[in-house]
Amino acid sequence: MTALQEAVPRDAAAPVSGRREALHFALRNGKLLAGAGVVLVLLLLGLIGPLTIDAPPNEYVGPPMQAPSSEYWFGTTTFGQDVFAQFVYGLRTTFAAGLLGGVVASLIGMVVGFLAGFRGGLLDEILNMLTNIVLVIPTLAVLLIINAYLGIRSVVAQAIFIGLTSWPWAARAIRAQTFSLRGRDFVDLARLSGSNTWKIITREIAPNMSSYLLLTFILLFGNSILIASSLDFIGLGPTEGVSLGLMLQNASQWSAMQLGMWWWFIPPGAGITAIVGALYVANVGLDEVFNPKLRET
Amino acid sequence: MMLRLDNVTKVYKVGAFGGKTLTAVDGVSFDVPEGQVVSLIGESGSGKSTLGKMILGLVPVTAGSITLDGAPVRPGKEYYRHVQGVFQDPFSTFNPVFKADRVFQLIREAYFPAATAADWDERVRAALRDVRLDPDQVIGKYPHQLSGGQLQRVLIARALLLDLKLLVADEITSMLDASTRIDVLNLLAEIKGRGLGVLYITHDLSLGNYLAERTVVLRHGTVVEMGATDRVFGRPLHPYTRQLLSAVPRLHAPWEDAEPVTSCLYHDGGATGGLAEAGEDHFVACARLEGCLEERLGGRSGGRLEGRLKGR
Amino acid sequence: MVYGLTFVVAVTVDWMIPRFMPGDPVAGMVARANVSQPAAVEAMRQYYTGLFGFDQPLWRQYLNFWTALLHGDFGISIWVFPTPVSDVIMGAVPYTLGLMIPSVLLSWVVGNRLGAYAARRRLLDNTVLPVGYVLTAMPYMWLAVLLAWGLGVIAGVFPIAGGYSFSMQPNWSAEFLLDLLHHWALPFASLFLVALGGWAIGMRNMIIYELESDYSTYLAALGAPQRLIRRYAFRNAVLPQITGLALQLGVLVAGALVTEIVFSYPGLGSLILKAIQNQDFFLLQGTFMFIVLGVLAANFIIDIVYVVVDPRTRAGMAGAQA
Amino acid sequence: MSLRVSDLKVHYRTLRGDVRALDGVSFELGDAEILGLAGESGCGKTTLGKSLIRMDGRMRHVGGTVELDGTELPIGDDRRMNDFRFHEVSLVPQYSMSALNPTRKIGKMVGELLRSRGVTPDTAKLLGRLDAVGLPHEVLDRYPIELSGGMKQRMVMVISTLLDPSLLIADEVTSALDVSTQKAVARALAGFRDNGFVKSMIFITHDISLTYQIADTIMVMYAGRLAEKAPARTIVEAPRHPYTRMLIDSLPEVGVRHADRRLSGIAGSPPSLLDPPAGCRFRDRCPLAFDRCAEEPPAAEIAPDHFVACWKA
Repeated sequence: MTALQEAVPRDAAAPVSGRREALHFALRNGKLLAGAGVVLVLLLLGLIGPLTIDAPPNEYVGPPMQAPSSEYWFGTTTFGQDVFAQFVYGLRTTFAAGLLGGVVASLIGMVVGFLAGFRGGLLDEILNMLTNIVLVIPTLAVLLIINAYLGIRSVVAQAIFIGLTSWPWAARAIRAQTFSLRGRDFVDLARLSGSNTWKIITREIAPNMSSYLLLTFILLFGNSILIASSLDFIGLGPTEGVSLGLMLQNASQWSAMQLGMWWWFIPPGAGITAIVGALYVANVGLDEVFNPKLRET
Repeated sequence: MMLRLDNVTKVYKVGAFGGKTLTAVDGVSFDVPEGQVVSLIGESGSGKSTLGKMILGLVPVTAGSITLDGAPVRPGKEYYRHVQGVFQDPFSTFNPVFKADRVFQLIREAYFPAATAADWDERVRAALRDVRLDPDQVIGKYPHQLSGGQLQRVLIARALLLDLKLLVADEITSMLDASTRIDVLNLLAEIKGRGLGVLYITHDLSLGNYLAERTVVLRHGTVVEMGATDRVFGRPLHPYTRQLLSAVPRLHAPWEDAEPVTSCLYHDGGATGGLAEAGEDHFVACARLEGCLEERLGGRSGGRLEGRLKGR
Repeated sequence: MVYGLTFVVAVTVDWMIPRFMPGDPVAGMVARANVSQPAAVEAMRQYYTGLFGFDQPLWRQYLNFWTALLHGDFGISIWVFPTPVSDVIMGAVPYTLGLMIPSVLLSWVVGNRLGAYAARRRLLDNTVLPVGYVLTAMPYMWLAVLLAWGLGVIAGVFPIAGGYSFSMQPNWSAEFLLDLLHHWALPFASLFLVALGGWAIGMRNMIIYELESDYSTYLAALGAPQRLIRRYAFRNAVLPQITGLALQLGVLVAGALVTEIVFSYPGLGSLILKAIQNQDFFLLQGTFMFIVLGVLAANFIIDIVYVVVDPRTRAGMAGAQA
Repeated sequence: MSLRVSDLKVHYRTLRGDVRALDGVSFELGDAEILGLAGESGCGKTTLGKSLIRMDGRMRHVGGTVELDGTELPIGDDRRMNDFRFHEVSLVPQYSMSALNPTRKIGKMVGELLRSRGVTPDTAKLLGRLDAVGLPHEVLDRYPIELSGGMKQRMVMVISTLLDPSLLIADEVTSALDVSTQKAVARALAGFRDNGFVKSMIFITHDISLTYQIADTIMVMYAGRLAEKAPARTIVEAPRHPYTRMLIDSLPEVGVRHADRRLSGIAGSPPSLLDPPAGCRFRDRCPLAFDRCAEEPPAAEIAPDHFVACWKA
């Protein structure tokens, strides 16, 4: 890297801005495009699909145990529910749970990470301890207890609790990044320009790691989807409505597997895998866009 | 204007929960008068950068005092109106995601919110011209599109926008090429003519010698020798200064060996009381100064020394 | 230190939740327990009231909770009333451990090898990487369902439910052990596969980073063979993976729980499902405490292993930091 | 003649095109000679050093040859070049502080490295070399983290020269060091040559004053080309290339004061090597430039062992 920098004199004749350069590579990064494409298609399906379906997803609309046909694209359940209808509604819920859980976890992770990394000292040690405690406790087990007792049955509450327990690694990562940025001279220069801590974090450090924050958020997003579907599967999901995880639970509970009703349990699992996998792949692509070191020449 | 350091000490806490301590700066006293360049010379671990950061209020002082015109350092907007710094690595001083001229924008927001856009633009351009930059070549560029020398000048221009009394220049040329660094140094010499003091922190003796009226040599957090530059470098007394001088690679003269530092009693653990005056504007930390001088200079000047203890 | 604190926090959460939830916990629980015999209802009511000890001050309740806990007393199960919760859990733990320990360790070892092998080898990299991403993105239960359906229902090679055949009684005969193994295979495989993907990807990225490090470059400049450079890189890349193992434990436990549910495997996961379905909160709480303890213990062991394996921490401990 | 480099061209592949980091450099290096390679960032000195031992993935050998002790080095062929590395050509890198595997004891690592190159470790020789640089024998039983920066630097010097290579490339080895350590390291390197641990050496640095202290010959590069090459004294005292002259004049010596004599730098900056202009590359910054500079000046030998690439030399 140093050799290359040395060999390439900083070229004043080629004013390619950082952002435009990122866009340039983003549009040429196959992984990013493919990943983002899959997520977008599924998101649109989840947003638009329900509008085309008249009956609520759990309504018994047709004959039971139908294999996929032109009428029921994904077939029907043991009770005659339309699996496709459940799938598109489930996508909605799953996206909502992932997004909300990801946002909550990112926010907590950012606050803890920025404060611990930037202020250091005793605050850092206390926050670090807190992070480690939440990190070590098995998330699912805590959620089990909380959900079981408090009887959380709405998607929003479920997502918030997921967010409240899945922030620690994000906080750790952001803390490490902040810590290394804090030592940069531009932080000192901002101080010498009369900026206070809040202003330095929001206007110097956060913009500098915006790409990193985006990557963190995407991973938390995918993570929340996986946790939410596990909770649903155990039977601690939202009681009303439908989600991909609940579909899996129903399929498993009513022996879809033994009855050979593959159309009942394949779509929801494939949907989750596709969303989370696409998020991961897009994440790798984004990383390559932001981090020139990873761009293969 | 006068910056005064009096017995400044910095102790860092290291280890988990601050279990151990590390004394980075230990009882340092010197002045930076207006219109002068003072160079602070030391190797890595000498505490020179910590001193710079303490003067800039970026690191709190453990003991002793730093005063500007008699008033103690109070980091904040008012203090930074008069005291500014330029750092070693220009590419780290600029936030890489923003354009380079954002450093001016920050100054405007904090100190000149009332200035009109046109007025401010003219002021920035004038400051850039003062540091021999073509404003059109700098404004609107990202840091990576400018050279290290250009960036350091931008930072000096930024400081000049304020009502500056003291500039702390911490190793500002060490990342620059030989052919560009000398012009940045010349710039420092020029701006002192505006009546402000410059503290030039460096590990490079020849650069300090070129630029500064006064020199402070630092070792392991304490001053070993200080005074007028021509005396400190023209007639170095402390063995450490002599060793440093002999290690500097010169053109036209091959390396010669100086007596190793350990040959001095002081470094064998002999206690010292502080800095002794060895001549006009020349102070040395050496308890055996008189004896040493007589041995070295053959009694030519040693006898006239008062050996008066200063400081602690 | 952290582990101790974590334990305290976990216990406190466990204690707090039933106490501060809205409504009367005893009445709610007895009502939800839905037990028909009046004698059982009365026994439970008395038991709950005594256990929660609402007549005592809060700090006293908290202290009692700890005392009971330290005596291994998690209360009495409702689902299989009146068996003590600790006995129910102890019956399930061997199955969960038998499933988790081999799958976690094996997936870690194989995943690391695979990732290291794939790194910087274009062809392999192009297959291992996508497969790895798909595997980590899969919900555990879905892969379990797929395996059960494919290999169990369609191919009929493996049983898809239970820890052993209904027709058998647990004993030490070879026949029973084989049957056990037969039932164990699919849950093991699904846990192993999902975890494998994550380790392989992590190792691949880590190795690439190490291969670009200064010591690798130096060795290459001195003409050292790729084999030596890769061996060094692997050793150094494994260290962060050990930490990764500790961080992933929570996720792995969650994966094991849902996998067990899919296969009705008689471990803690199935226990949790039963507890939830039967509103057996003591069992749920007990299982929770047990999982937390297990994860903490595993973390502790990993920490010790790390210190033993990494010469830098060893050197640092000897106080020889240069 | 130990090393003969003829018209060497090495380019860097970048997204914007090829950067001609090394664009036709020729020189010779005699037995027991220390060549100081000096120049500013981007002049191609590090690229030259890397080309002689191991090019990184982005570098491409475009033209020219390198001959060591009469054998042509296959510098563009990573695999065939391996036979020469360590045995014939060796390197003390810029990153000596992090060049040792952090999780291996140093002695064990050295043994494994030697055996991997088909050499039986010679303990007596290794210990002798440690003595020569003043390292205690115990370092072999330590991990790199237990050594100070200076010790690591010396350890790397010992490892790199263990097979008595014909050519040692020392790339900016002293730039991160304090002046007193710098002096010790530079002298130790010169001692390696004096003791015959290495036959000849290329000492790469941006600091001409430092090169002058230990090099027999100094070669000054500018924008991927050779500007001037001459015995060290000549470069410092009677430089002929305008770039060398201005560069030397910009160096403040101990004793030179701003108040007495104002030095000045070189205005402007080197050309982009992505698409360098034809002719002399210093033309735009040169006060002596005239029409003919639009043609590329050859490196002419204007006096014995004194090469200058300038029409006005």
